[in-house]
Amino acid sequence: MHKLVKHSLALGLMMSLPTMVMAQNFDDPIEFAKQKEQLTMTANGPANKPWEQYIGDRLASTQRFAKKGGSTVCFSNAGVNNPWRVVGYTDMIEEVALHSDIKAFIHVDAEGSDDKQIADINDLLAGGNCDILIVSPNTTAALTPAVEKACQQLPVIVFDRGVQTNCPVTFIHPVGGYGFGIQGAEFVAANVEKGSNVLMLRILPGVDVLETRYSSGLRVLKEAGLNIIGTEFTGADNAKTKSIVEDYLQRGTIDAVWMDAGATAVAAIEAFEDGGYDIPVFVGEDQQDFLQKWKKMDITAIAPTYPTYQWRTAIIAASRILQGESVPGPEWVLPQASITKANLDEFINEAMPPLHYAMCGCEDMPNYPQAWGGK
Amino acid sequence: MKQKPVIEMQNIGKGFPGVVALNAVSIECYSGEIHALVGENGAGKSTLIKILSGVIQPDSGRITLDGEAVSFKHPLESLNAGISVIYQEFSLLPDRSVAQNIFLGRELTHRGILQNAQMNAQTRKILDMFVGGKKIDPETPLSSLDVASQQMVEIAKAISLNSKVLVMDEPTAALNEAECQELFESVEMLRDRGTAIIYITHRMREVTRLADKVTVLKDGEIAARFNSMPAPEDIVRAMVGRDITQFYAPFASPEEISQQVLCVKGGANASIHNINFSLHAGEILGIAGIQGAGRNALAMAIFGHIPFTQGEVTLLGNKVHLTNPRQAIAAGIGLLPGDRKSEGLTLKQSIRDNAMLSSRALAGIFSSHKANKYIDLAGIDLLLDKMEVKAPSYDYEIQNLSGGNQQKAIVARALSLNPKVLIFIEPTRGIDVNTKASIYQLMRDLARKGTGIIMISSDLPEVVGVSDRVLVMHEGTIAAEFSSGAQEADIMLAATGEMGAVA
Amino acid sequence: MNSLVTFARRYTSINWANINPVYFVLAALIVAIILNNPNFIEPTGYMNFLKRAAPLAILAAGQLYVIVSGGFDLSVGSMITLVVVGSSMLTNNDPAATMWVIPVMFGMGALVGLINGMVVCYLRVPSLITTLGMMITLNGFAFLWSGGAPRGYLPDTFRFFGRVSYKDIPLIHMLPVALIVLVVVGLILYWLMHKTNLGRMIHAIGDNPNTAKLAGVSVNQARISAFIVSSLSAVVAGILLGGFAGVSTSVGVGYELQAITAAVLGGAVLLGGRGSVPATIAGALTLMAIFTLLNFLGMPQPVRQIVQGLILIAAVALTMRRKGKHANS
Amino acid sequence: MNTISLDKPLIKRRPFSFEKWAPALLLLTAIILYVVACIVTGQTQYLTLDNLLAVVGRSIALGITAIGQTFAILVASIDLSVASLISASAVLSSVVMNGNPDMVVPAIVLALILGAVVGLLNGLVITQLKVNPLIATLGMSLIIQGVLSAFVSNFAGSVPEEFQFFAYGSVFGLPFGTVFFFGLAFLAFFILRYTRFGSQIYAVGGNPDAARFAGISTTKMIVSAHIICSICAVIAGLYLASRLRSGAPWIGSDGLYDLESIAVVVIGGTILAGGRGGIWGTVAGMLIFSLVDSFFNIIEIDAFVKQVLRGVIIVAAVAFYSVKSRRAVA
Repeated sequence: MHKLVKHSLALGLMMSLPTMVMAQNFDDPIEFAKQKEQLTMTANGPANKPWEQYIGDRLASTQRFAKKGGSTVCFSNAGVNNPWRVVGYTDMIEEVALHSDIKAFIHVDAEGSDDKQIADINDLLAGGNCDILIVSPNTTAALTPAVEKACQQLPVIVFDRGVQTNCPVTFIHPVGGYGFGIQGAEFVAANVEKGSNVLMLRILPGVDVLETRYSSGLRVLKEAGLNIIGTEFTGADNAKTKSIVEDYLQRGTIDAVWMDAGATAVAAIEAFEDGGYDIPVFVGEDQQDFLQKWKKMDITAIAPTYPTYQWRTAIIAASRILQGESVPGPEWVLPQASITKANLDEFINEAMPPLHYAMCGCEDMPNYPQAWGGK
Repeated sequence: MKQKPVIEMQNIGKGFPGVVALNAVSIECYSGEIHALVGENGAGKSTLIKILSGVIQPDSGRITLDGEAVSFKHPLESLNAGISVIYQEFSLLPDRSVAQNIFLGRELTHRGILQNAQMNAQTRKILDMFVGGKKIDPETPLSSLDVASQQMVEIAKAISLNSKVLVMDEPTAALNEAECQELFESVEMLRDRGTAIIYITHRMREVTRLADKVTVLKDGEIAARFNSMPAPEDIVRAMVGRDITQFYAPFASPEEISQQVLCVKGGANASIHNINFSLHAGEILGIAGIQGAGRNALAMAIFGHIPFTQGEVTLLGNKVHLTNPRQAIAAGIGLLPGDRKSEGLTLKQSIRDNAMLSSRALAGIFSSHKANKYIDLAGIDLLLDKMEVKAPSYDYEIQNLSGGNQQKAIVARALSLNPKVLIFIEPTRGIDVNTKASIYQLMRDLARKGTGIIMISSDLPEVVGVSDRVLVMHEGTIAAEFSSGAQEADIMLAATGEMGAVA
Repeated sequence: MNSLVTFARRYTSINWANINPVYFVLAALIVAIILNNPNFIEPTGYMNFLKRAAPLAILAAGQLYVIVSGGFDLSVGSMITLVVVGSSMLTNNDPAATMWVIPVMFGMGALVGLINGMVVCYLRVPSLITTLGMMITLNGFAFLWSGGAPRGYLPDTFRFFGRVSYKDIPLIHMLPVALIVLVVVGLILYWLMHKTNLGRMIHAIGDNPNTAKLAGVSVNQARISAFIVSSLSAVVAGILLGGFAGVSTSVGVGYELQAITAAVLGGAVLLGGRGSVPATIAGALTLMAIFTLLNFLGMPQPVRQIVQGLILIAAVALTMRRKGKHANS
Repeated sequence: MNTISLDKPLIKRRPFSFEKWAPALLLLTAIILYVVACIVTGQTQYLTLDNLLAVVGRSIALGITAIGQTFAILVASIDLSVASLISASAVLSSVVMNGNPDMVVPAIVLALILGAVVGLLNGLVITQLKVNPLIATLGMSLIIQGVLSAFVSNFAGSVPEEFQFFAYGSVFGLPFGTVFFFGLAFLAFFILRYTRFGSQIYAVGGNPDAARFAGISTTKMIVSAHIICSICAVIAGLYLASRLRSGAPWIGSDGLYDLESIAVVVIGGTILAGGRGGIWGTVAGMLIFSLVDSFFNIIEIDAFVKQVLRGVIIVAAVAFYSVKSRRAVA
């Protein structure tokens, strides 16, 4: 029951009234420009290990957190309620196994509820076992007080979504949503003629990392003089995605499909396939099913990524901090590469599950591919 | 001392579609007086009381309370005017305490806060007025009390309301002897406090014990008025006097009664004990008794709904142990429940669906609803035709039918399985006179064809008029047996436990 | 349709007031859709509509069994998720596996329905709570089984039912397999509900369980059967939805309430005793038609939600009014 | 004239009322489970007072909602609109406050008015249009959620520091939220136990006909119960706005407050048919939920297993009462 409400809610159009003050601005030209630049910057660190790389050169000193002997790393997780988080969490578990200095890893799962995550963090602090706390916040604003409270007791690492405080030792994230939006939209603009019809498919409104993808994507597409025939929310629902595309096909032609996330990309492609249409230019993501479909049908496509390897980085940072080594901070910006026709084959692995995120940086890990559900 | 009656109903008339329920009925009651209202089922007692309490409105006539004309549109208005009615189905809340029930809707408060202590104390005081009230704790939930105590709570409620008029509808129906005595004392106590009491009962003994005046209702009219206590026989004659011969079918001749179809030996469960009787093909066996005597429990035990826990049952020569109605039906027993609405009908379904319910239930679940090994749609239509069920179509929802036609559909349901034993519980309750006669005829016809019939009825004339043999139950067991032609008065005496078993 | 036939038999002339209003509403909506989007008249238009509505229509027809028996089944949405995720785990993209995976799914559905029914009948837990618990449990189980993300693909043999349309058919041009499934399952559910004893027993226990028991109906058997039918219909809906759009862990969410809404639109009486399979299917089509129309009108999602809320209340309020009139006449 | 309803055997209740003590027994089981888990895993630090308070504090919003839901269920109704209303209340208050301490009171007043209106509408649709409460409140939920998402799609507005006292402040060394919750529970208990209004709530749920005969307006009571239920949901929304510093349109539905509040009430021994139950059972139900959650965290159970178990626990807890009852179920 909650899901109906949640998902229909998720699909609700954003019609923020001018009088209403949004907690965050999702169309920030400064941030847009910054991320656009970061996409082209060369990252520091080992090139074959992007999860250890960082853009920029600010480091945070961590000597005061140095600890002798085995440590206990605690992790408050917003949830493992989507495939991206499942792959990331697996990355994390496997990374923990590589660190002999981490003697215990305590994981609490908030199942997608802010309220619960606040309680979870309180529980972890009260338990007193943690040497360091990793937080992957469910939402930015809501978790800020809890993170602030935690900062007073122990070193904190935040990754994926941020918080509105600078107290964590570092905030790990890839370039970001603007970058993601730019990568896809620029590809579309380069591959269709001016005035072509573009359908924009979004998962749901309100999530910051998705809102920024959309705002930057829209900006780039409009600047390229393309015709946006519609923007629809799919709720990450395959059936709904396919229906939406079928409806648009009934009414006119589609020259390109831009998506803010690729989980339902294959369903969108199938709408063209089943209706007997040519597959247009596609922006997907690094899910295996999309990559394989792309190759099989030889689509003109690109897969921007929001790399799951950042989950590894969080553990690496925790380990370094507890050993007193400095880490990039207060922000650790990871590189965010796209998958293109040129490097597509490197990422395809048919042994992996459909919604495995190819940019997992996990291929060299000991339990690959079984731990990720591969064969 | 008694110049004006507290309550006076004059020339009350009330008709329902096709029936005159009340015709120019007058009754009055003075302060400090118990006025007994007696009559058979369907005589119009309950209609009269419903009019008095404002549940329904009369077509004609007037009601005066303390000399002023009143007209109640809602039970609440009569309650506020000082008239309390204690119905057989209590209007109490099982999960609330005694005190909470007594003060329901007019709780004592002080600055908005419930005065629980005060209410409990007042309840205590009221309950202490009765011999039987002393053992009741005002704070216990009602559901933990026995029926007699619940009855007491109803009376206490009336007292706490300071009602000028109290109407009691067969208050002893579910009480045992000792409890009855306590109740009588309570009622007398109330009378002595100046309450005008209208007391409805079947039982002559209660009338003679309590009443100052007696009104006998019959077929919606006053059959007799006694301003002083008459001989019980006079009351009974006024109640019963009617031409019975045309109404009931003739009894079975000895040849028509053949082999035994059902025999219960030493049957018992939580509500009944020491049940021994047999039923023969071709006979109608009436079971009489007052409420709570175990008649219904006996029917439900035979039918397997609340099974016997002891004793043995022989059906058609075979020992059986029936633990649910389904088995009983399959074994050849049919039942007409006493409460049509809550036990007999599926109101939103069609007449056919209701009539075919049992035959379908016993047939395979995937087989067609149109026909099964017992009967098919044509067959059920024929059966319904034969019983003269009046409806625009048998696809009609049964809730739109009259009680008599509904009852016929339920009879058809039982008959469709050709039962060897048929149990009728209150077969004519709430049914008009003409339909009654046809149901009696139907029962006799069935018996002639070799069915053994048990009829449980609270309607004594019916028991006497229909049964070839009468068993009388009292306090959970069979107290007496009569052959056809028994006197109602004798049966009544046996039912109230005032007569030893008579062969 | 059934009511039409019976009424025709009952009265020589059709009594318009007695035809379930859902059919008029559906017809009006379809006219409105066509006016807004003439393409709808093309086979691809209405056939795609029917293809998409098929899972909900089947699910609602199954849900109707539980509603008529006097309960609710909130677990069907999670059941769909479990079927899709479970099938992808078991088939693992092996086309031959479909042959045995589908029966396994039906077995699982029957088991879930059996458990729902037995908990309600024997532990006497209200169906609302029982199926709520089952909804949470099945959802957890689907995630547990897959580890949170789909682990395999559904082979084309499995997806055949929900995805494929037969093309180049005279007159109608195309015929989705899902529509064939809808017709077949719809007929089976119609037959079972309106032409067999089981259907009558389910009506009887929803109408008055006391009467039913005293009339010899095995109440528990009928009630458990209703839950099993509902779960099995969820399996069919799951197969169609998985076939239509492929694996995901969010497939099926919210379907339980849409199914109940569809049944209510079709005039089913909550808490039991009355309901029609054809009218429920019409109710499901009506719900989908409303969504489609709002889409064509460019109404944003919030409006859709508000409209859904309003029609839900209005449908029940109208049913109550009609019932009230009946009782008075 | 006669009825056979009294002819059935009477089940006399024992002095020890199982149903009365069942919530306490369930709570005790949950406590034992929690304590044993702490001891077995050697994490006895979870048994300190602070920690136990934290356990209680886990589900304050759920508890507040459930208190309101108790009123709705006691009158034999139910309210599925609480989750959307929680979101609406959180968003409304946070937007109105918008970080300005002067707007705290107007925001609270506005939110409470919203609650009263929603409750009134729910009650009127149920009593006047005779719509099944489940459908009426589900429809209302969709409408609220639709209106809400027409205006906002993310966290909107913010609450000032002062208002965060609700969730983060403390009085007498105890968290204010917890104190407030028990205060509210006590108030609700008081209303149900010691006022005429409370008495009549039970009467309407237990036997509407008897209530009507006693001159109680069932319409008024059902509407009132729904207003109380909605106002509690609004308070829960205010609490969440305070705790999350802002309101978002998904916090109510994400927190599953509609179905979980019903589950809490039912586990607390209030029966869905109405007329029986009480607030302390609901408080016990809420504590059971908190303890089970904490228990899962302590034994570090997998999130998906947790979900499976939660479903089973809800059904098992309700079965604990219902298996003995002879009431008809469906």
